Amino acid sequence: MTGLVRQYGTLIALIAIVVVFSIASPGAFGSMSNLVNITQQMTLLAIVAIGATVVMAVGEFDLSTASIVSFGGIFVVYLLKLGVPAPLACFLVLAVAALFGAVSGYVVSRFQVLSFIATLATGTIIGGITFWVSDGATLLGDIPAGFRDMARGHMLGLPTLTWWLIAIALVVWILLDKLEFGRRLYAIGGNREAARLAGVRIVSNTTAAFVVSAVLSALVGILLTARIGSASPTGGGGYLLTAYAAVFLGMTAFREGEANLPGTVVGAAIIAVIGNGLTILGVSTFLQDIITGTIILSAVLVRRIGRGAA
Amino acid sequence: MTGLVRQYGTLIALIAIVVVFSIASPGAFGSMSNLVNITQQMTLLAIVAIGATVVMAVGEFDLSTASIVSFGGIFVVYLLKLGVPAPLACFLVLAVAALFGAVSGYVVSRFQVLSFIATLATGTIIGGITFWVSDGATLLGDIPAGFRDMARGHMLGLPTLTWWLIAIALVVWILLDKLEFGRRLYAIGGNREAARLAGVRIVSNTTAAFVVSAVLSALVGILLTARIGSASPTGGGGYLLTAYAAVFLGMTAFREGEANLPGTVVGAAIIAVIGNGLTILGVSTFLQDIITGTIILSAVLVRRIGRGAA
Amino acid sequence: MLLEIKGLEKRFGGARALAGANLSVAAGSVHGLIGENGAGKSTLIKTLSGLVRPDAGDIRVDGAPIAISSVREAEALGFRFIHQELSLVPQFDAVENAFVGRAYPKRGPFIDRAAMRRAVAATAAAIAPDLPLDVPAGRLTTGQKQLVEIIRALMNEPARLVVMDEPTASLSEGEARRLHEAVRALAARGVAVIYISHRLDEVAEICDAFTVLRNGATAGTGVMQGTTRADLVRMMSGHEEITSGRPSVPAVGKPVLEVRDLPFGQRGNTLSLTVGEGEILGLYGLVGAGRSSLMKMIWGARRTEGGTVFLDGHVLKPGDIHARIRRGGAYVPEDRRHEGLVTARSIAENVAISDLSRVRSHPALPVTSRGRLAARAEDIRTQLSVKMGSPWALPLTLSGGNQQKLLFGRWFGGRIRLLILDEPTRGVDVGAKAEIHAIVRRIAAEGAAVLMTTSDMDELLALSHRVAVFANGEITARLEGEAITPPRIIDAAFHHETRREPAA
Amino acid sequence: TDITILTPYIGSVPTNEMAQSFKAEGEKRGWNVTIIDTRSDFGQLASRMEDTINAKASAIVLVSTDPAQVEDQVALAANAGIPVISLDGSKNAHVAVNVTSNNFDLGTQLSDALFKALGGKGNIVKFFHSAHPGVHQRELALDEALKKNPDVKVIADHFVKVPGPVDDGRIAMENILRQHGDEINGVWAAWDDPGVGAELATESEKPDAKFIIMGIDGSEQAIEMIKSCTRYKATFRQDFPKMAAVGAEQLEKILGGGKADKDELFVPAVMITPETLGVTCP
Ligand SMILES: Nc1ncnc2c1ncn2[C@@H]1O[C@H](COP(=O)(O)OP(=O)(O)OP(=O)(O)O)[C@@H](O)[C@H]1O
Ligand SMILES: Nc1ncnc2c1ncn2[C@@H]1O[C@H](COP(=O)(O)OP(=O)(O)OP(=O)(O)O)[C@@H](O)[C@H]1O
Ligand SMILES: [Mg+2]
Ligand SMILES: [Mg+2]
Repeated sequence: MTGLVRQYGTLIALIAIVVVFSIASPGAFGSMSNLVNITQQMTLLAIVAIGATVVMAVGEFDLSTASIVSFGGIFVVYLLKLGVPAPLACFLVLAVAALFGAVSGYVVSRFQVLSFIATLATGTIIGGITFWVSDGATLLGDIPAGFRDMARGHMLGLPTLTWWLIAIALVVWILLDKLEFGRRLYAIGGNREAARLAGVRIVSNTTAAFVVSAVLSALVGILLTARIGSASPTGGGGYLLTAYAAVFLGMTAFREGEANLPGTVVGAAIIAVIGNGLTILGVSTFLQDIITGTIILSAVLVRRIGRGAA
Repeated sequence: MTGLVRQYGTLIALIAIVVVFSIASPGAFGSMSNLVNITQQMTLLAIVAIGATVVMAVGEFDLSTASIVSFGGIFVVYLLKLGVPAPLACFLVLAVAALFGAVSGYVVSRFQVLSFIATLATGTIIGGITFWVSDGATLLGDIPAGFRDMARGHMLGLPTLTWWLIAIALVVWILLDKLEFGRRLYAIGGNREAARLAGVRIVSNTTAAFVVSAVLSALVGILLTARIGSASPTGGGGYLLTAYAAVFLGMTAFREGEANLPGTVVGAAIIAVIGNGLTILGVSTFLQDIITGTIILSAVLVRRIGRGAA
Repeated sequence: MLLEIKGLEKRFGGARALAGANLSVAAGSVHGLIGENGAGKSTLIKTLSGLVRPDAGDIRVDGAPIAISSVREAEALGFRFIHQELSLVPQFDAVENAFVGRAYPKRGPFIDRAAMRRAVAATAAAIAPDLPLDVPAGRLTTGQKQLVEIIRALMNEPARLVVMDEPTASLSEGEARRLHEAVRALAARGVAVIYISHRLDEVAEICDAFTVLRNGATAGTGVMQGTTRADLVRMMSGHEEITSGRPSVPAVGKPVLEVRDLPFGQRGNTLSLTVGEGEILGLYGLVGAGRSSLMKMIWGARRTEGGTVFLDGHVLKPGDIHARIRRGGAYVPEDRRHEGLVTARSIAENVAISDLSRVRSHPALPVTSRGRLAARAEDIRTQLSVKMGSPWALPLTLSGGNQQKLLFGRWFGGRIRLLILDEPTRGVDVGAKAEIHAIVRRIAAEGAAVLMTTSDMDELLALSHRVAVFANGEITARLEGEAITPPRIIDAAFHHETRREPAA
Repeated sequence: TDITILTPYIGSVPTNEMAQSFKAEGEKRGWNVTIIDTRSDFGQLASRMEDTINAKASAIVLVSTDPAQVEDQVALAANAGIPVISLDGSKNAHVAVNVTSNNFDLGTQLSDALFKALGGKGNIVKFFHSAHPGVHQRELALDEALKKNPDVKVIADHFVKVPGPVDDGRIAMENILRQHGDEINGVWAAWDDPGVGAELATESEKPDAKFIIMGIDGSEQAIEMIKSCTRYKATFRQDFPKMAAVGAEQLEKILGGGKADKDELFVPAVMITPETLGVTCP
């Protein structure tokens, strides 16, 4: 029993949270349609967090993530307003984001600058570019319905956004757990020097990880815009800490100390479920914060049950 | 020459930035009164960053820092409004903050929870408490002039705030570099296992580091309130990333890879000087971001001149 | 008796680390504690330092039973430890490392750095006069780190018991000799010393008594006098020692590795060397002489300011480790914890990481197959007789010698043209050492050039066809055939004007 | 003439519109106008204000900020002879003039209009953000109005998180709909962003829901929704260009050596409904 709690503590925490909320509000929270809806609400956060997972697999941070989300939203609307067709606009946004990611990754790995400060700097630059493109204003209007459908409606009974999450989680899971690329990333993250001496190319692999993260962040910017029909130059600001919270929750969930895809998805789900459940129960914002913090703390502490002291 | 650049790169960067701004705007930027004023402007950021330095010395993060700044500001106004005398109010705020810090530090060190997620959780809880105390609103009015003088006016030719910075930097410098306590913190941060094998008490020392950080953050909340005469429940939000940016800049400044007090002060000064100089030159916000990011990136890269590849 | 341990038992999950270990140590004696890798030596020591709490058994100090529950308690009893895994704070220099967890000399409330330095320098003068005291530990060589640990344990207040867990694993003759003198001096002052080592000759030389552990239990104990090396080996392993003897001189083939005019050392000299097919070139030198640096330069892991390295006639680009691997290069680093193993990943992944294309599920797809990963690990297990559980276990659950074999296993399966070995048997027991030697010989016999560094004189003599001796970044002797004798090697190792103390 | 616009909230639609309009007005007059934003950070706002004073700007324009939140720096500017005007702020001893739509009035207008449309009784959902003093005033006005209309009840409320208010409002509304779906009669949005989010949530989660949504700001997206006969029935558009124009006019007078007309000038808000937009909804 304690073994089980240790191994899957955070997953158990998620299930426990769902059960408690379902009992507290069987009709509203526990309904199938709400549970499905939570998967939609968690999608954007989860995708940013999945990007962060890839970067954390190589043992780095990417703080430019939030800026790139904002950039993605603003730039796609900017291009759409210029009359660029939606698919091309999306492609261009992702391409520029890939470039941003490549710069961050190269600086971090080639010159061994601490990723925390390097990506804070690149993030600030990207934020400036975003403000410049948008003139600091929220951009809206002229967004074709076809574009907006990317994040609206349902397919085969599930919300379109949920499909995005499923697809991306699957792709990145293959990337990290099945492909050689993933093994290399984890080797670098586990022991950079050992990986290097064993012939793993540090610069190109680290750079690639940052590119993946940047592209996913920009995609979230695009999807967010499609979802809400407008783009704000600070729209991504809320994702940074929450996304990393999801990754760190996930690190305690499965493989101890290693960012991993299933864990991140569980982490994002915990955050989404808490927000959803507490709002449905009509808990006031102040109390929501206190409860959220307490639940997260308990979720990471549960693994420590029966563990030795420091 | 390259040796010098490597050793003091970031300090040289600071000097270079000051020189460039002084040439660009000799009257306004370069004036003694402006340079003195920068020391005042950097104070709050620097004190938060100094707290972060202490926590990073033990190799941890404290993300509750921003919440504690907000809490400090709100709680002191709340107490003042209740008619509590200013000195007692300040003491109570710092005492409660110390308690918050102790909880974070204990959870992190005793249960070996990743500090990133643990302090994100405690920070969220503290944020909730702050909202609850303030009812979510900005608090202003009824702040006694005596209290406000803590952060206003001059003493012996320097702004009062600057004296705060000098005093705290001195105290923490002694703490980290002259006392046994500091050696223990760095030992834990440098190699936790080695420190444990050598009999250093991990839990109590780590907890103490978090307490110092929390108290300094709350002090900043108080000083910020005294400086601007109001307190907002989200008033500390801006300090988190910037403070860590200062610490990380400082880590590249002096002792490689180690958070250190002089470095943090230089880091905070760089950030403050850039903000001040660009505003005086009338550079718009968008461009400011781009320039700020570029300068920070250059400041950390300058140390890498002539260094080996990855 | 100063220390008496009886019937000590300890389990880690399913693994039995100690199963009734006994040990008695008298004041003023040097007590050798020996046993194969995984016998439980370090675990026994950790029960004394309060890091491990035994499940059963009792520990008596001066006849009184005692429970040690923390490092501080152990220190208060006058116990000092040099643990097997180097544990220094990387940013701290030798002086600061020596004082971690200790009482600092103070001036008023402030720590007194000058006094700290004086205290350390006094101890260092006897043990390691050449050790730089102001370089952060992170930049020291493995051997230098080891010296810092030793200084830390010997420094300052009077100890009653000093425990040394493989203090000489990466020290060469000169340093080891100074340590031996220090150990004798301690014993003469009435201090008890527990000395753990896999270098049995060393144990025979300096210990008064010994205890042998086998599978967690005491398999024998006695006085050193009259006990032979063969006796010790029999007690440790249950069978006779397999001696490897001197190498036969190979038919040296065409040159495989050629290093030309590589700038080396502080004084601007350059270095050239050649290793041919089937040849083993051994490098010897004192701690910090620059052997590891040279190997890293050849491997492309450290910057060079010029010079050329050829492998089978092809110029190797500096920094391109991948290209060396493609051309049949292989490298076993010195520090398996920090440079060798990715400790957070499974054994299977650790042995596959240098060439993942070998474990593809389909040759054309960059998809790693779990089945093939496991198969490769199993293959290596049988080829190298690695004692391990599942291929998916983490490498740190293995004992030191088996971890070391994994690093060899990494290169198996491909054609090895150049094998670079930096301390290939550090911390490895005699049995496993012989196995590793056999592996190295086999690889050489298959036509690879082997470049090896070792601090262990016996190993150097056992394996090398030729020997190059380093002193302060220069080759001071190149020896071949009959000329390879310990006196000549040691003489060359100390042959340098900047060395303050000639060989004793 | 160097004019500096200072604000902590440039990312918000109205603030941005005001700042940009003022910039345009200023440039018409040949002023050199710089916009400085401090990302919701008042400590930094104080610093940037000091810098501007040090740089001897000709005037300072505070947008969407209560000057009391940077009291000392405003006084510092006044002492340095640099005039400060405030747009969408509050009046203050050291501020020459505050040009605004009274936030409390806006809140009252919004509450009255919403309650009237509900026939004086019903259940409403409230979206608020009390950390912003102006927005907080609207909330206080709602509290007043609720006192006068005991039959209107707030059955759910949500503190909107910034940045990202639209999506935050949307997610909150999706969740509120689960619990209170059939009981909701109206949505009171302290500004348009969360109102837009609420409408988006309802469109996808409960397209047949009949309640109405009202907000403040007249953001483009809200107006678009009003025009397309959604649940969004009204927004109160503060006339930001007008505020900026009045502000610029007053500043011109002051810079010319004169004085502002009054210490506070109100620019009335305009109610935008389907009717004012010329559409008739079924
Ligand atoms: N923390 C631990 N968790 C699980 N197993 C352990 C742990 N520490 C030691 N062991 C196991 O206990 C046994 C004894 O290990 P120990 O380190 O004491 O051996 P040793 O005699 O010091 O070997 P070596 O000569 O290789 O250093 C080994 O099988 C080892 O795998
Ligand atoms: N990472 C490093 N940075 C700076 N100096 C280093 C570094 N590694 C080694 N050195 C220095 O270079 C010199 C040679 O080191 P090297 O590791 O090659 O010695 P070695 O002969 O292998 O010694 P050992 O037997 O202790 O392993 C030493 O004086 C050491 O202090
Ligand atoms: Mg051992
Ligand atoms: Mg070496």
